[in-house]
Amino acid sequence: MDLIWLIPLLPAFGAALNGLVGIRFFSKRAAGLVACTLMGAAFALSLWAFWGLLGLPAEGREHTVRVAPWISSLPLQLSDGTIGSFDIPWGFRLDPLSAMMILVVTGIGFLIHVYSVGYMHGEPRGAYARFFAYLNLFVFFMLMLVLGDNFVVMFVGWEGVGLCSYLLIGYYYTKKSASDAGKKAFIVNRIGDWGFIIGMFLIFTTFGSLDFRTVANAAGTMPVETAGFGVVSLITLLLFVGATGKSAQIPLFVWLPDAMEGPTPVSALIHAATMVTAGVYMVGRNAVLFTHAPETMQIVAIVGVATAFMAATIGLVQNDIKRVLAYSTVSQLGFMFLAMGVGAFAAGAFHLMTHAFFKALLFLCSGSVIHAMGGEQDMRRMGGLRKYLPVTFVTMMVGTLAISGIPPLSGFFSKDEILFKTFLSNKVIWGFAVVTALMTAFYMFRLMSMTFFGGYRGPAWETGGHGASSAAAGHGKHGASPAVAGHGGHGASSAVAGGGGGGHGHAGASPAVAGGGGHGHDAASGGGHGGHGEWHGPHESPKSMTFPLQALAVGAMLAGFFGIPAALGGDNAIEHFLEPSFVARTVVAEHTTAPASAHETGPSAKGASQAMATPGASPAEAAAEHGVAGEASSEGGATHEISWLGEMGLMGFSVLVGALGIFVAWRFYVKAPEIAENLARRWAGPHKVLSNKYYVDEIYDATFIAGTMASARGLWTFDARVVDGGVNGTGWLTMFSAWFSHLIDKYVVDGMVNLVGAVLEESSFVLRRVQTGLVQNYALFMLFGVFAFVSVYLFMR
Amino acid sequence: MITITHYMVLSAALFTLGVIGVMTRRNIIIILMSIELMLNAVNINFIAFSYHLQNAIGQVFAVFVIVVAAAEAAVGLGIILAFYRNKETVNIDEMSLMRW
Amino acid sequence: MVEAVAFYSLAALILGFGVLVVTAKSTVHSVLFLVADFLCVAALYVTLQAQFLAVIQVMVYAGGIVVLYLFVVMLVNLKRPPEAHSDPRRMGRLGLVMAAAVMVELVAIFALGWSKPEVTGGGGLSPNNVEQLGRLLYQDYLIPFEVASVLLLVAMIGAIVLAKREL
Amino acid sequence: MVEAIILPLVKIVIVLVAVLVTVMYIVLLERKVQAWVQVRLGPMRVGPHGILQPLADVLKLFVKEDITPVKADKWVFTAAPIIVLVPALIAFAVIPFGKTVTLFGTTMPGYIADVNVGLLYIVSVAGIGIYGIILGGWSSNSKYPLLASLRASAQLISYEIAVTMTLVTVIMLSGTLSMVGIVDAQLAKGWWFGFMQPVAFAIYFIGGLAETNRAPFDLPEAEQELVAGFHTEYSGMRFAFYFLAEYANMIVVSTVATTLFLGGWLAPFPNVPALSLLGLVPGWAWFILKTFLFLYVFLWVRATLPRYRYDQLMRLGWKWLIPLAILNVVVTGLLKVLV
Repeated sequence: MDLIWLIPLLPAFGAALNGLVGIRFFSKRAAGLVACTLMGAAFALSLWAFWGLLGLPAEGREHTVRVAPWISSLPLQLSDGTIGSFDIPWGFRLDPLSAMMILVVTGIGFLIHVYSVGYMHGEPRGAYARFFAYLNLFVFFMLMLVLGDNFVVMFVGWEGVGLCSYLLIGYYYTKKSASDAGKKAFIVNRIGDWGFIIGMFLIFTTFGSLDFRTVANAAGTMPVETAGFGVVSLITLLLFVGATGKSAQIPLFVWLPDAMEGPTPVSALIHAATMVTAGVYMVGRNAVLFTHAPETMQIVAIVGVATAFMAATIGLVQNDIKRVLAYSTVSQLGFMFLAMGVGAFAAGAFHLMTHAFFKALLFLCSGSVIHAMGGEQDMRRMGGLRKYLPVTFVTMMVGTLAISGIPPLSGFFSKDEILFKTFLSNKVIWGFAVVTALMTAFYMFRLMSMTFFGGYRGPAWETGGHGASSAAAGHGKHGASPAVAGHGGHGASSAVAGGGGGGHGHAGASPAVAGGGGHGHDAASGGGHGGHGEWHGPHESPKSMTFPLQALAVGAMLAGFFGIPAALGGDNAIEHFLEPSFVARTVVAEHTTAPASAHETGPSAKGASQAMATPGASPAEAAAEHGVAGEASSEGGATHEISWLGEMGLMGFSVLVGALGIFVAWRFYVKAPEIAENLARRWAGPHKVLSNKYYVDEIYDATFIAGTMASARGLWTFDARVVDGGVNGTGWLTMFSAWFSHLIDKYVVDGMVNLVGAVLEESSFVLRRVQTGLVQNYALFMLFGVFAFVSVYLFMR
Repeated sequence: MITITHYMVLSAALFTLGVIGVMTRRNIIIILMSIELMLNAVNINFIAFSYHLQNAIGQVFAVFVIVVAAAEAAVGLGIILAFYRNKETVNIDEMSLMRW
Repeated sequence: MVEAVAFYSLAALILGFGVLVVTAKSTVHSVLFLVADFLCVAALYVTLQAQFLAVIQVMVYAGGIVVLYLFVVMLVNLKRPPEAHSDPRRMGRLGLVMAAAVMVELVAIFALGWSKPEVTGGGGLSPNNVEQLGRLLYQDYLIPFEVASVLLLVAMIGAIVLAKREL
Repeated sequence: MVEAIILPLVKIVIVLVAVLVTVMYIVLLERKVQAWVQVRLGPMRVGPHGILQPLADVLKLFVKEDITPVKADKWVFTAAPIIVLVPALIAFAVIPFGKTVTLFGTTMPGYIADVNVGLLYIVSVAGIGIYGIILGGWSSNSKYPLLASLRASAQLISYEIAVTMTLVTVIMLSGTLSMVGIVDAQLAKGWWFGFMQPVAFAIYFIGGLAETNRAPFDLPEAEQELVAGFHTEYSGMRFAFYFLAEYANMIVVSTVATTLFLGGWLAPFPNVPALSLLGLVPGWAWFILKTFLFLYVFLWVRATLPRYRYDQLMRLGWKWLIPLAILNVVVTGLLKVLV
């Protein structure tokens, strides 16, 4: 476990290799190989570290490695007047939370790297290496972020991932929209980072340290700010601002949808699985602080649910497959923050993990679809792909079910946990959350059905003779014929390639074509989609892409079982595992079990007791209770205000909701597509608003950006008029004085110089006779001198 | 009995020879050699005194004089070569480019 | 007795060769005489208990510097006699006279007696004084020694710069 | 009186004769060695196995006509060979040939003179030898000799620096300039300086080859380029002088090397009791043995190595040997200070 510092370094090395050498010299194969191997190594290493961590006693699961000092002890004054030492080491800490995170980052990262090898193969060599360099660099920073044992190291990662997301969103920098999106993401993040930085300053001045553990312990001894809005609340609020920036919460969520301009693996890795969850991770990392600031918790919860709801509503009507996923990401993040807000940190983190799995899966599947459609992203031009992309279809279905919260897939457990905790803390928020869940299920299945079910609505592709016409005829009609046409086309094309006649094309309908189809498909996937040049119609993706899909699908199915809630007879394993990361502790070794620790450390016990004392406690206290008191959740539902039955009921209800959403979506988009259009027509107004994403971008343009522009123009005018005026004035002054001094120079100084010159000239006219230019004559004069001296000596002897 | 004076007279004579060489010859190489003669005269003085004062410091300075002589010869001959390359002569009377 | 013989003979040789150096027609001959002169001077040093200096004299002067002169003499193979043209404004004669005058004055000083410096001990001059010399050079006169080495370095570079046709 | 005048004179005579005879037979030896290396027999006619060949050569040189070119500078032309030969011979004055022994009640030192600056004396005397070469080349007023003499002298001066540097290291080790002192120092240290200063030894050997214009550095006599080097115009006795001087110089280099690096007259490992019976062999025998070892290597090298090109020669001298030698001095100094 002392080697954890190596985990970030491996990808960093890969990035250096690809970025410095690779862009110039590596073949695609080499570049991909380097990136993937190093990621694999990092993954293996993190697994090993994780294993080591499990080896430790439950409460001792925390291991800090100080690689080197970075900023060594600057004396700085603290808020209480004492002088603290600002001392930042390059420290890495492995504890349950970060362990989970590194597993997610490296594991999913590894799969996505593999996926990218196939997905990006169309890129030119240099760009290919560049892509992998960026990707590795991102992973490096992400690992710094999660492993850092103090705010500053975390912040390094924090900024780094921002940078990488900028680079990767703008990966197709020749595309204006892409580079704009990159800038947007970067700038919006800046706002969040501002909050984060201020928060850091405040933390240091308050606690005199930036080490997470120290801060947490220090905060643990402070009273819970139930009454007033104290310094801790302020800190947490600022940190939360940072989180909203990184994790795309209201009001800073606008960048994430645009971020979909980047390559799909990037969207999967950065904008679904890892980076955007950094905010959540950060909140969880400072759970103790947050639990001591109920008001902030409240805000977090509300913002979270609002974001979830809003994003979901927008997701309902989007047509770009990736944008739908983007908005669903935003809304899932909203769920996580909701969890954080109601104090269910473990649940939030749990959802983070499961979400990482199924959302990455979904994105990669969408990538596969886009790949298959030759770059087409609009769902209205897809449909019926089920036949062409069997693997993608199945895996994506798994992902969709997972996100819709259908048991026993992973999404169910995590989301249900969140809903449950929310229900305990605040019914209203719970209501919104449930509706959001419903909508989630709905739009996800809308996506599925528009993509995979129904008839093929996509563009025609070049085929052999008869196949083409039938394909053209088949469009828009029932879904079978285009499929056949497609097969015919495939067969024909391959046949043409093989030198056969159009016969295959004719036989398109006959079952024998399956071979032809497969044949053609091979041809297509082999030479055909090199660089998406000519497009042979939808086709399944190469192995390197489908393998990650399957792997992630398995993950999405099983990830849930880490956290089977007590109600279902499981012990909430992940929650126990993560608990130590969220509570304040003085010394690890001193106590053995979670409840004990909870009782000893003052504030947590206090929070708990309050919760016990007053039933129907305020959400804040409830939050405090759930956040801190380890025993509450560890003893299963028993101590909650509601019974086992109630919990089961809630569970069933949420499942029901999910199912309902699915059914509706199926009804609308598979059974009778016209319904959807009718609805859209009837509710034209809201539909417009939604499909324009509540005009948020426009509002921002109108207010902030326009405002900035205006102020800039004003400043420019000031500069042009006042500052330049002053400069010019001085210029004139200088010129005048120069002219004056020039007069003096000309007549006084030069006069003297000329005088001297004249005198010298006259005198030298006489004296130069001496200057014969004969060395020996000069020597002779010296000799005269010698003679003089010697004679002086002679007579004065 | 040889006294210090003998040596001084010797060195004075040698020095004068050098001076005469410098004064009368026009071949610059020979002039340089005459300068070497003078330096040797100086050295003779140093050594003689170090012997008669029973003090080694004189020899030390003789060493320095030799060093200076070496440097002077190197640079001087370098100049002569450069000059010869330009004017095909070593006659000092033709090295009067700097007169009026 | 022996000392006197040695001195007078050596002095005669030194001065004789000196005259030849100054008067020799051919430059090469004059160089040869210069070498001879130096050898005699070295011999004189030996009589003055300065063996080290004597050897140095032979090594540096005879073995080094004068070889340099010889090289230069051979490098400048002259088309016409070196001292053909003589500038009318040269006052060679006057120089001769002045030199003689100075000589006379000096001899006069020696003859009329002069304030001899009294012997300042300096620990005496051991007959085998190489170590003594070395100690003086490297302890009391270390700085001048280093300066001298720097001077040599500079001279070397200067000579190269001057003599090299194109740099 | 005896010890002051007679003894030195006797020794001088002995040494001179020995050197001259050695020279004569070195020539024969050289021809023989080369013949053997090239699987020939070498001179066989004059006397058994050509033993008397040298005498024949000498006779030839004596009776040959002694030509002086018309346009040559007579005096210098005549003086040059002498100027070469004399230093080569007087260098032997300070070389210790053996232990100081006592014969007939008179102590008989194994050297002609023990000057306290013996080493420098040799160096400076060798320096004088250059004049002979330059002047010989110049005075014969012919282009090949001139070129050769310039080459030779340049070569000599270049390599003299490196060689002198190596001598400096030896001086640093022994702490004296006297040849006898150096040998005694080796006896005291128990190590020949050849073992303590392998680098210096190597450099000295190479420099020695170059200074004596031996192969592979025999450019001044490169027949292919300039007829026979600086003594092209010489013949008869004067040529014999050059010839003599060259070989005498070889011997000087060898003897000096023996004295400095191979412990002069010392038996090998004098301080190893096991080898003490080597001490029974008289010192001068060891000395001669070592010297001839050296001379043999000279001949061997000539028979083995091809000739250098001139620029290669200069590069070797200035860019390799001199820096190496200086480095060696520095290292030796450091070791002396540290160890």
